[in-house]
Amino acid sequence: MAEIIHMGGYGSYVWSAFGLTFVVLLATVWLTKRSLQQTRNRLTRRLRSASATEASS
Amino acid sequence: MSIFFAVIKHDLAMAFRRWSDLAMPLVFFVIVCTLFPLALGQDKELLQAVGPGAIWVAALLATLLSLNTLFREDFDDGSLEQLALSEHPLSVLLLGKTAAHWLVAEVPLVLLAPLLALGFDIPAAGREALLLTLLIGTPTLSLLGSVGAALTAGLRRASGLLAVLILPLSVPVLIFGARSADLAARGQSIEGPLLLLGGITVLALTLTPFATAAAVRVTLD
Amino acid sequence: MSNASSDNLRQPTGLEWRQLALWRGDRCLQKNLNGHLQAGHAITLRGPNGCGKTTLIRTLCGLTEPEYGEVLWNGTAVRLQRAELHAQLAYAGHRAGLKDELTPRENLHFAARLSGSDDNDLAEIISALQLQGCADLPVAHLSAGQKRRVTLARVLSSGKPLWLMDEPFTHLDQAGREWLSERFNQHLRANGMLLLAAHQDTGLEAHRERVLELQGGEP
Amino acid sequence: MPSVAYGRQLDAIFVLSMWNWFFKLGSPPHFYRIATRLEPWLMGGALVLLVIGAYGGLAMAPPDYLQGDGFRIIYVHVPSAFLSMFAYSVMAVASAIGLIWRMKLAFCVAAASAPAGAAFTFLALCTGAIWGEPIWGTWWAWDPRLTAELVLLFLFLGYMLLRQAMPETRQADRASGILAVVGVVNLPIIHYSVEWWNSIHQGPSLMKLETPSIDGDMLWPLLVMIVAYQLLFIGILFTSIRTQILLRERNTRWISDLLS
Repeated sequence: MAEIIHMGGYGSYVWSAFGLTFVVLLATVWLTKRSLQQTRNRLTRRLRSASATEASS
Repeated sequence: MSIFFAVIKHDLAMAFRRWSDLAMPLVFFVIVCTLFPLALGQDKELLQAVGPGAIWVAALLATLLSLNTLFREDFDDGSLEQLALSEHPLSVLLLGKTAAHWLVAEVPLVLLAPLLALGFDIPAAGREALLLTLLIGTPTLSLLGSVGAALTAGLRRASGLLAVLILPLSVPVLIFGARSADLAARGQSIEGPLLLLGGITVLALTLTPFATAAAVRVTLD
Repeated sequence: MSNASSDNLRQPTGLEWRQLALWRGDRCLQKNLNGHLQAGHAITLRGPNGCGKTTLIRTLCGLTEPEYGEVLWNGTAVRLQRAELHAQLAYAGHRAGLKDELTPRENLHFAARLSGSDDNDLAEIISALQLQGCADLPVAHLSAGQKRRVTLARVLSSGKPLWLMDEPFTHLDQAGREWLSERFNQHLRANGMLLLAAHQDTGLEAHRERVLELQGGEP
Repeated sequence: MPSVAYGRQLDAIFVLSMWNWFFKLGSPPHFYRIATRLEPWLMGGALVLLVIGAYGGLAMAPPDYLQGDGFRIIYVHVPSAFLSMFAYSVMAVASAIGLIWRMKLAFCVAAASAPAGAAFTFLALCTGAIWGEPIWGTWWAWDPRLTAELVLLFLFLGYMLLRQAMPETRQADRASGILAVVGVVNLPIIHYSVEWWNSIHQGPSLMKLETPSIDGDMLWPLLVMIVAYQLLFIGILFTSIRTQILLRERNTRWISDLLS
């Protein structure tokens, strides 16, 4: 296990590269999905409030 | 074609009525060029090494500064609309305006560069190369800048946006221009890069007017 | 000969627009607007501020892209043959279209050059609009009214059959308005076309003018 | 002769069905449904392939005779560099289609691919710097490949800044579309000029970030990683396109049906 981490002296470089990649890709996916969800919620709220005013007026 | 020269004549007449606007990029260029010796000291070798590159970067920034208002006034006072509504192809009219701007704002810059090169103690070969590379390179900067100016003409709060949009695109011109001026200062022949620089300028001359026209139509939408 | 004329009939001349939808950002200003402007006629747009008069005029000029619908010039879509329409069109919008540093005469000369019309009756128009005094002053020194009249001079001397004007009567005094109305009537009698937005009475000949009321905008 | 005619008929049918498919795909509601259905598969497939590729690259591939285990960083650097270029091309082609045929969906694709492309470019830069550090002894030694990647990042940022600065979506689409097309024409010139700029470098010829010629056990993980990145990019793209479609079509009926 140790030599996997040691990676022939390059361990810190290889793992930091893979770690950074994992973090950035995850963040991109999560941010994109979150912005989709936020847009849907905002539009649904706008739609519901619009139909609500229609119903009340 | 005659409308092309009519637009140039019209713009030149207008530019000379407001010479203060012409002076501003030139003064900016001179000041930036004098900042380098102040920052780096009078060490001859250092200044000679930095000289061509510093002058090219200063010229690039001065160009972008003057391009910022290329279409902004015409957009605000409505003459850009009149150009877009004429029967003549819009790309030719805008090419005329860009050419007039190049003659008025860039050529003085190019002629001034060799003088400023004295401040960097650059040898004659280097100064001559500076003049040549700037003369061949600045049209591309103006053409690319005109696309950026057209895209940002209608925007109120986008002062630095033009530079951010156009600087990455002007990397090749800067590389071929500044590096070959530097090589010439060291006595090497710069036949190749000069031809490449000319090639880029011809490419820009043929393609960018259509992009500028399309950008103006978007701004006027 | 006959099919030529029937050909004309089938292919309508003048400016036509079908199912135009005009939007500004997120707001729909007008929906399925239809209309047809023929030689010798005028259309006056009336409606509250913000109802889309300016947007409609700019769309008919080909400056603004309609969100939906089509603008046709002599039967073919403007989008496909923009130069043909612009060769026949003169537009006066809210912006004067003049350079502040140059004098009215220089501005009008360049405008004539741009529209390819020889400015022979320019002198007559300048004097009619009482612009002789300031014809050689830089436009920057002119009053809003004078600037407005220089813009009008540009359209009147353009020699184009189709005039699209956004509130041409503003900044004009009573005499100026009457003179302009008469000038418009002359233009229409010479088989010209006119589309304008106006709040006041335009003074155009009734049988040539059609009013288009646009709803919406600020109540 | 009839076989030729018959062949031509087949081509016609094929072209028609392709055009019909392309045209149907061009309608936002249709694309929205397809994107919603395909997205989980794309993300899932990307995840699986990422794990396989990473394992292959980290454990199974033999160390490089020159760089030892340090070369394993190519399994994250090369795919992100490739995807950064791919994303910019997608953005430029979508913008061109949008500008020429006025297809709203094409502008949605262009707007969606910019953030993802910028993320991959940033990744390519960082992993490139990390990979170069042991070789050059510094994090940034102006390697031509990385310098071109940096300029590409500026192009992405410029695109996104212009899009933010334009008030109306429709104007933002067309203006940023023009910038993307002008940018993609300039991209090869930038790459060539950076290569030339590097070639006249007087200093000791530093080893460039060349991917060492690899085959067999070293190669397949790289291909798996590239396919994984591709799927991930398209998955992210679809999610982002759906957001763009919602923003642009929010006043249409099919959106109100969809959301209620």
